[in-house]
Amino acid sequence: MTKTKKYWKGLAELNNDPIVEKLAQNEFTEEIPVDEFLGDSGLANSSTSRRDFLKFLGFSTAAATLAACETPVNKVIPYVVKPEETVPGIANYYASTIYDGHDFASVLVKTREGRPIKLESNKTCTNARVQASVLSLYDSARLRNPMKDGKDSDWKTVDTDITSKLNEIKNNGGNIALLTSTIISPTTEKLISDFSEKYGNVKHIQMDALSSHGMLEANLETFGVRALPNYNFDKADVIVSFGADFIGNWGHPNNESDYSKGRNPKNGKMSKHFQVESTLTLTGSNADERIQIKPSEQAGLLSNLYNALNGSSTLDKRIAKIVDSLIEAKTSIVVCNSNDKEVQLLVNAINNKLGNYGSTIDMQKTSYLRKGNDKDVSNLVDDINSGKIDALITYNVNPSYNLVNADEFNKGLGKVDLKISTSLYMDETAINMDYVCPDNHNLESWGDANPSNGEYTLMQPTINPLFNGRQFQDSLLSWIGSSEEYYNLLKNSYSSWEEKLHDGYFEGEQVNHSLTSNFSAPSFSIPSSKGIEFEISEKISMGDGSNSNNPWLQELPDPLSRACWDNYLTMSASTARDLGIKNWHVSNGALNGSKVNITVNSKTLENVPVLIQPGQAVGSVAMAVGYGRTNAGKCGTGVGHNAFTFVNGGKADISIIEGEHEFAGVQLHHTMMGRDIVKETTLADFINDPSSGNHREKYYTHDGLKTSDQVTLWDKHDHQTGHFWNQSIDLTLCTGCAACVISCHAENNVPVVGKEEVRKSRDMHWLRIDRYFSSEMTKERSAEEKISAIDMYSEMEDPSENPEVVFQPVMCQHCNNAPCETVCPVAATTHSAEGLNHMTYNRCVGTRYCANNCPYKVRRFNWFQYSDNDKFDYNMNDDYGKMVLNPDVVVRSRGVIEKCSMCIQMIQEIKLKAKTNGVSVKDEDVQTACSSACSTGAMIFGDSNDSSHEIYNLKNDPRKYDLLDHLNVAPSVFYQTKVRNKS
Amino acid sequence: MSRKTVYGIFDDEEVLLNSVKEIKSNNIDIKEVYTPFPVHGLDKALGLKETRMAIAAFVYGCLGITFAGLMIYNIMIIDWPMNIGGKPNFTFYHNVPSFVPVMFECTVLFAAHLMSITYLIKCGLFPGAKSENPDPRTTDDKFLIEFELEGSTKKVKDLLSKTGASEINEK
Amino acid sequence: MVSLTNLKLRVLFLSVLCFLSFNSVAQSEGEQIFKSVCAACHSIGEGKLIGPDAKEWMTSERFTSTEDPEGTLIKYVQNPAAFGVIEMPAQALSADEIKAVLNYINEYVPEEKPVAVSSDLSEEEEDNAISNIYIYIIVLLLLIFILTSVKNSLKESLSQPTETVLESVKNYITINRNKIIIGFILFVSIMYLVYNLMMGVGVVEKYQPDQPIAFSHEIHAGLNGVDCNYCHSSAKNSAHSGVPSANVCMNCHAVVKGGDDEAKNEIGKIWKSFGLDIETDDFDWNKVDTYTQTPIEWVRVHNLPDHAYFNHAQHVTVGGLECQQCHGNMQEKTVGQVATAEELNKIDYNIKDGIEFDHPTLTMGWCIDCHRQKEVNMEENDYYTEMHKNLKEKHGTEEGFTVDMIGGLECGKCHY
Amino acid sequence: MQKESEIRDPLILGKKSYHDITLDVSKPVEGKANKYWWILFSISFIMFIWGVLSMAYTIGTGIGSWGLNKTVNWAWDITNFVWWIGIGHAGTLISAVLLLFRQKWRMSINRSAEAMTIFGVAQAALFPLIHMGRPWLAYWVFPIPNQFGSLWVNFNSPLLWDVFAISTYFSVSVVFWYIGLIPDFAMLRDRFNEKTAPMKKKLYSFLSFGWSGKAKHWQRFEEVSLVLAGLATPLVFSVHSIVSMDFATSVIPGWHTTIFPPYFVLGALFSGFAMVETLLIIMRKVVNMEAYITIKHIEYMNIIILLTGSLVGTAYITELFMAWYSGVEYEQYAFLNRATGPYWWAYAIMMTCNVLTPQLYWINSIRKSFIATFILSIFVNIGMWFERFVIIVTSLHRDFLPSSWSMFSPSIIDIGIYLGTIGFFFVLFLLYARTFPVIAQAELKTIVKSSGSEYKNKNNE
Repeated sequence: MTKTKKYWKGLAELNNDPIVEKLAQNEFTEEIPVDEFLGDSGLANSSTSRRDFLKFLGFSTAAATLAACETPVNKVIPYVVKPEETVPGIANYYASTIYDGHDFASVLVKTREGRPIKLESNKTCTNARVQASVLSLYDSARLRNPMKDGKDSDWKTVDTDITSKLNEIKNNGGNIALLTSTIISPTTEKLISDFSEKYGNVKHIQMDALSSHGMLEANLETFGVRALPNYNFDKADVIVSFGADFIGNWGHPNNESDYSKGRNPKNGKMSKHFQVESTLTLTGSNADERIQIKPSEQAGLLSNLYNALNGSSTLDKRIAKIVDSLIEAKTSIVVCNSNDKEVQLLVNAINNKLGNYGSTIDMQKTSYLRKGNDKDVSNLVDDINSGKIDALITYNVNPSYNLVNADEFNKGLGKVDLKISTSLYMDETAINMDYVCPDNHNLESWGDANPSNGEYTLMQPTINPLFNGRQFQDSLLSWIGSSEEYYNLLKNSYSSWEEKLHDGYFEGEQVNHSLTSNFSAPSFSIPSSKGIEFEISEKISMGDGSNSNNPWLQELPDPLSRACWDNYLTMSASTARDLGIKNWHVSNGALNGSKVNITVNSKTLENVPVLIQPGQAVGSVAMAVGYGRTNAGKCGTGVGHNAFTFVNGGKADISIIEGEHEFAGVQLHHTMMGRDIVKETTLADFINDPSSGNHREKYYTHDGLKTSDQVTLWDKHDHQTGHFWNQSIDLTLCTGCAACVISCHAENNVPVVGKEEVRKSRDMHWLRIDRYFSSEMTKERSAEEKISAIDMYSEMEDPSENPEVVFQPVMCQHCNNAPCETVCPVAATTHSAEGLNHMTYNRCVGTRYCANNCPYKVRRFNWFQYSDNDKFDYNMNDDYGKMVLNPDVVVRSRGVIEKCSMCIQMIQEIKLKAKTNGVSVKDEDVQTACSSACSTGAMIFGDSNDSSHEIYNLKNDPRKYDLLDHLNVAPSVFYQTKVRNKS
Repeated sequence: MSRKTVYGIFDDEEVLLNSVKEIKSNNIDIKEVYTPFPVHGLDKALGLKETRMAIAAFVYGCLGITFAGLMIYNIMIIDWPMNIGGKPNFTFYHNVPSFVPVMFECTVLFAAHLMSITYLIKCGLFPGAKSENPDPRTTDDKFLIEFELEGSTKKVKDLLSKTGASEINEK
Repeated sequence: MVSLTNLKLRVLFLSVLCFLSFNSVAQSEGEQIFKSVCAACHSIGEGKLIGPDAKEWMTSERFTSTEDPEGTLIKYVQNPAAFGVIEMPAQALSADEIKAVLNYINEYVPEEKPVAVSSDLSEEEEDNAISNIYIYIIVLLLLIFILTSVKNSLKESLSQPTETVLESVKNYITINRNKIIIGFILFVSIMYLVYNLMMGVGVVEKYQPDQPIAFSHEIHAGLNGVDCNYCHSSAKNSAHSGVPSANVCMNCHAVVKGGDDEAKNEIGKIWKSFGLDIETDDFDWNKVDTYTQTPIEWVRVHNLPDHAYFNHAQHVTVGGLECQQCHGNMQEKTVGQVATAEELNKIDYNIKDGIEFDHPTLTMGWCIDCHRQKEVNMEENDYYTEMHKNLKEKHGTEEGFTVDMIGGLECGKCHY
Repeated sequence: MQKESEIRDPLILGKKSYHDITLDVSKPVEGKANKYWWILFSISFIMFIWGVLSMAYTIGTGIGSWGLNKTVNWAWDITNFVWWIGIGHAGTLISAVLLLFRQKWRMSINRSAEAMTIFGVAQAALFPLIHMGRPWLAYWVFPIPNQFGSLWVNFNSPLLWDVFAISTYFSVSVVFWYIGLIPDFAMLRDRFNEKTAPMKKKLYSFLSFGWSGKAKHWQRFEEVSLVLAGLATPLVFSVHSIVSMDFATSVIPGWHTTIFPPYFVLGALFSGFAMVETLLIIMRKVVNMEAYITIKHIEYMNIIILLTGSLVGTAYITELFMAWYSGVEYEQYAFLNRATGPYWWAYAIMMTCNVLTPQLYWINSIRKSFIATFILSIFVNIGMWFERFVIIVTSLHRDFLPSSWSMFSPSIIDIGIYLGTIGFFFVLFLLYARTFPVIAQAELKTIVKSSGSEYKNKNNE
């Protein structure tokens, strides 16, 4: 986040009037007249399009189709009493918090006409799942009413029943269990203790779908604090991660931006990052050196490392470099993803040995994002089965799906008298419950959060509840018998409430932990095991599976395998060869693969597809959790297999079976084929020569050697007058986290097309993140070994088994000599003086010539009508899902080409704002959807005609290069070479 | 005063040609000759002027290229200049290579169509027009000379039979 | 009576104030307030509108009879209910603000009104149509003449008898009388249909649908001089001009209930949207939240297609256009109507800006007409400083930079 | 009277008087169709209907019903388009270029070859239309004044050049064809009796425009034919050059090639002549034209096929050489991929059918055999279809960024549309064969004396 974020953009900022501020408190006492249209009889039964819905609210644009000949009679329906803060056509921003038990983010919510349509980062990074959670708000699979025994009921009945039963249990001295996700809300914690007080024997158990129990316990033993430390990856010179995917899914969301702060070669210094892992993770793919091990070797290697640091000479060769670097480095961090307390104790000892506590690892500003206790959970399952639990209330968890012993849990549920779920969905757990008291979505709820010691964020509703749900906290209050509203409770807990609510984030009191330092270093040896070992992995898109019904996430390709709508067993090529497992392409290029039955710890999953994944350690396999939901909704149900069954890993027994699986991959070739696409250099070379690795081919001309841009027959167009919008993408800083992809989806109404269409290579992503693996075959090697060109190229297609990975976000490059523009017969795509390639959808007749002639292949064709089409039953075809559409961007009809517009609607908006205020456009104001979602600062957008913009310098940076520069298409998007910190 | 029409019908184009030459040398006006196919030398024998169709086509072609040039100039340079692919579209001169194909096609289009239309008009050919050949066999295998005479027809008839007409009719 | 709703009212008025302050910098505070708040019901020196003439306020017996007439007036304005009369709604204005208004009224000098341009379109249109027909007839006669001579010369070349125009026409008509009549009627009707069909595509000029309420812009904006932005309040700062929500109407119509039955009937529809009956119920701002609200379903008049992005703020606030330049003299019409291009060409502002429309209103050509002709005022806006400098260098002139020169013809400016 | 060298083989067999020619040409129109005709027509008509349904489905649901994807945005559609356009070229070449060169053997085949041109170009013109995402807006490609202020077309786009080239080519071909047809229609008109066949009489009277065969008209007719031929000749070369520029002016490796214009024109002639042979060998049987379409005609065409086939082969080799010699890795890979990549089989078919099999025409007996010619002409048609497929699909499927590489496989709709156009083409051609004078009899009558076998024999005696 290189640009200063500002809170509360929009109207309130415009008129900094005290009255407006005062009014803000009351903003939700107004009924926004969405009920008119959202009642069950309203939208659910009508077939209104997005635009019709907007017309209900008045003021927005007209007909649903791109080219309507006749003039239909359109209605405008204004509010009866217009809420002051809502000005039709102007977005409001509210600071809030997203926390679903797995992901946490402090966000700004952009609303239009009272509908949240986009989330932006406020104080923490927003990952792809957080970005996408705005769509989950409008999920039509959400429960409409409280349920009793699987049937619609009403709150009064449900509350009466529950309260009387709870009282009965209390009077009988029964046990009540409250199974929740990690609770980071102090007010909720207080409420839960009130509840316990009221009903006596209440056990509050916190569980995490992917738990950090081992680490928490280890810290408890070492430091006396059961919390996760705060890592300062920006301060570490050497980072060693044993399997911990801290960029993607492990730990605090800000790890990613911290990490990239320490990796900016501009400072002449980069941290050195080693990753020791068996499954290729996002973090591993960004590492300078990646060492592949089997899962069972992790503990032994750590032990070996510890001993080496203490002077032992029996050093495992694989980690020799790590030891050298660690000893040399002033500061370092060693992290490990193990959920074994003993292993984590060892990690603590290593960090202590390296003197990292206090310098790079902060045990005071501890993180509270994971508090789950595996022992409590397994005790609970035992208790349930032995009939000791009389009432079970679940909140924010789905144990019937993601417990390792979900079967046992489900079996025991019959013995519980009162079972209540507060899930938003009729999910795997809720379906087993007597009562479902649907919670509200984060964006409809009040709340607070204490993600780490001293840090607080607030959550505020940005829309009236869409359905007849109720916040969990209000449910608790009503079961306690209190007449208080949670909102008041919350408001009274904080002083200067409005200001804090406005900012959404504040630093509060920091508890001073009194730390012990009880280090111990258990010793492990490296087992000499044969056979295949299993471990679970987590996808950046699906996480723990709670957002499984979100079509944006389902279609978000995994950054590493580039497959979507699926999970699968990942396996290295040589292991697959040994087992006779194959992946192959069918005639339209789509990937098919063998299927296997896999047994781990005597549990079996059948019909599991296998995807050959470079970077997966030989002799190991992995599978992502979050799939195989049976009650997720129309998008998530039945996609993939549930890997939570195998969450503890172990020896895997794999038998290949008949049949083939159809994958949906968006990238079918995985290597750069020796081409100069991602330009790379090493840190040492970069320090010597900042332009190293950035070679630009020169061509013979009548007056000497010249680069392609100097050889032109044409006079240049004037791009000096006015703005010239450029975007720089720093390949060193880009981690491939894909938050930008979802942000682009949300901002630009990009359609979701489904697995079948993705298989046909018809994904609609405007922004894609190309991922290339290195290959064993290089041009140099073929020259040396005299390998023929045919053989060389065919071998180049195969990635290495332990490849170097590069990520390259590619969107429309907005070429100033655009090949696509020239060839359009109807001039539907033209160039602006501001350096943008305009795509005029309504002029397009759909010859697709531009898409053919695009060297970057970023143009997307609407093969079908994706909105209002039953065949594509995703958000654009759902009356609720349509509410997330951005009214400033047209929904493309079938038969036209669409592509990245560099978020021209945002540019125009910011220009208008500047013109209204009579000032020039400020650097910090201009953003595209992707650059605003980028937490590492890899994407920088701005006006390169204005020297006060950062992009001005980046354009003249020696690392800057144009993709495919030999074509001289003069893109407005350019890249900065990737610098690796390796020798 | 009575006008008489005399038809001389021939079986062979060479005979016809000789006959026409003979008649012409006798200074008798031939009204028209109908043949099933173009007979080479007949136009010269009849003393017809050379047709100016080719010149017309040339003029039309010039018209076409001018039209296309002006149209493109107006559209691309004057009316709504746009930056298309960074091409030098602000002067006609710089961008003219892109315009050559269309200008060429328009030249051919105009020349071919307008010439054909001129031909049809000049020959009085249009859908629904009545045919004027006096004998339907003239489109098959007969060659016919038509005379319109005042007074005696004998001289002509004699000449015809002498030069090999297979049939001589008078109306 | 400092209630929530009142507070909202206040904000609303203040925001209107804000919008107006964009409008003209020179306006005094009193003038702004008067125009935005009072002008709906009161004129200055032009007699009674809905309420009494402002010049007569201070002479009213209600105030002159008290010790401090001005103070009483201020109290009255702030809360008329306290005086036991509900002649006007309470106005959320401070004492200072009201004083400013009174000052303004005292110093008010009537402006000279511009002479109204004749808006009698029909006569001129007819003239045009007739002269057009003459031209067509002459052309047709010429054609007949030429064609006949062509035909005659052709016939001559075939040595057939020639005939004059009249002869041939006569002959032809006598032979084919019935065919000609039927054919002519058919031809004309088909051509007429086709022509109408073709020219009607996408053209919405004069579109004036019936509205649920027989609202008259003439009465509101014309006679009573209510500022356009009072009701269409978001035009200054949003893409949409906005249709006023019913509470805006009630600012006046809570009190103004209409003189005759017809008016009362129409105003009653606003009341109905609050679930109230104008005859029997009272309107209380404090109870608004308790009313059963049903929105009024207006019919959209200006329908731009989905793919065309138009922003009012850009044109009104930045471009400095007057509403009439695109919407015509709405203050002379009843319910909303799409103005014709001819009408717009007669608007003074357009004449002054040198804008002449060649294309029907709301077609793309119409937008482009203006973009090609309207000059951008770059002097007073710092946003344009750098651009202006470059443009002067590039074109070698000091002024005359029209919208198209700064990218106003680029597709992506309106289509995305 | 013209005389012809005696060593030349006769072009009209048997003892044919002028009247015999009239009878032979009008026989298909006057008589009833034979069973071959009905069989062929039924098959074609079924294919045509299938094609119509496939097109309707495409327009109804979207281009997604084809096998295209984000990387390969053109495949069978444009392949078929170029193929049909190419087929059209032979007709114009026979009627125009050979007219300019005074090749008499063209006279008995030019009418049908031109009909083939027109029907072929009509098929071709379908594809740019239906391949559009929104074909109902196809009129936007014409520079029509409009209410948009005014919004025009882009004269830089090769596709727009195509629009002009194809519409000019199509309309000029139709005019050229029709001008030649007028005297022949007049002949048919005069053969029908007002009493016995009033409808046909009326029809052909209408079509013949009142032609009477006057000397002046014949004079103009000849000049117009000659000038039209002169215009059509550069036109035919320009059309396929412009079609090739769709590819040549792009940036895609494998497309961006300066050799394309001549290479495409040659390929077009090559495939066109093959199609003429295919059609004529069928037609001479179906409508009994054995006397006029002789082995001599076929042999002449075979020689042209041999020549153009070898030239096309040279172009293929040149392309490979240029790719290697350019030193551009993208270009090199594109051609390596053509020959050895996933679509190697298409490349192999192309090479075999276009370069290797035509070499068989060096053998005298094959060159002079109807059956061998028929088979080989089908081979060439297939080969030339694959040439376009190779150029379009294999260039697109692996271009610059490997991340976007993809494959193409046709859907049932793709296949339906292609076969549909073949059906449509044959429906038109078979209808033509039954209603039109299939041989330019007026012209043919001018050479009876010089090239008819009867007269030749007489002269030899």
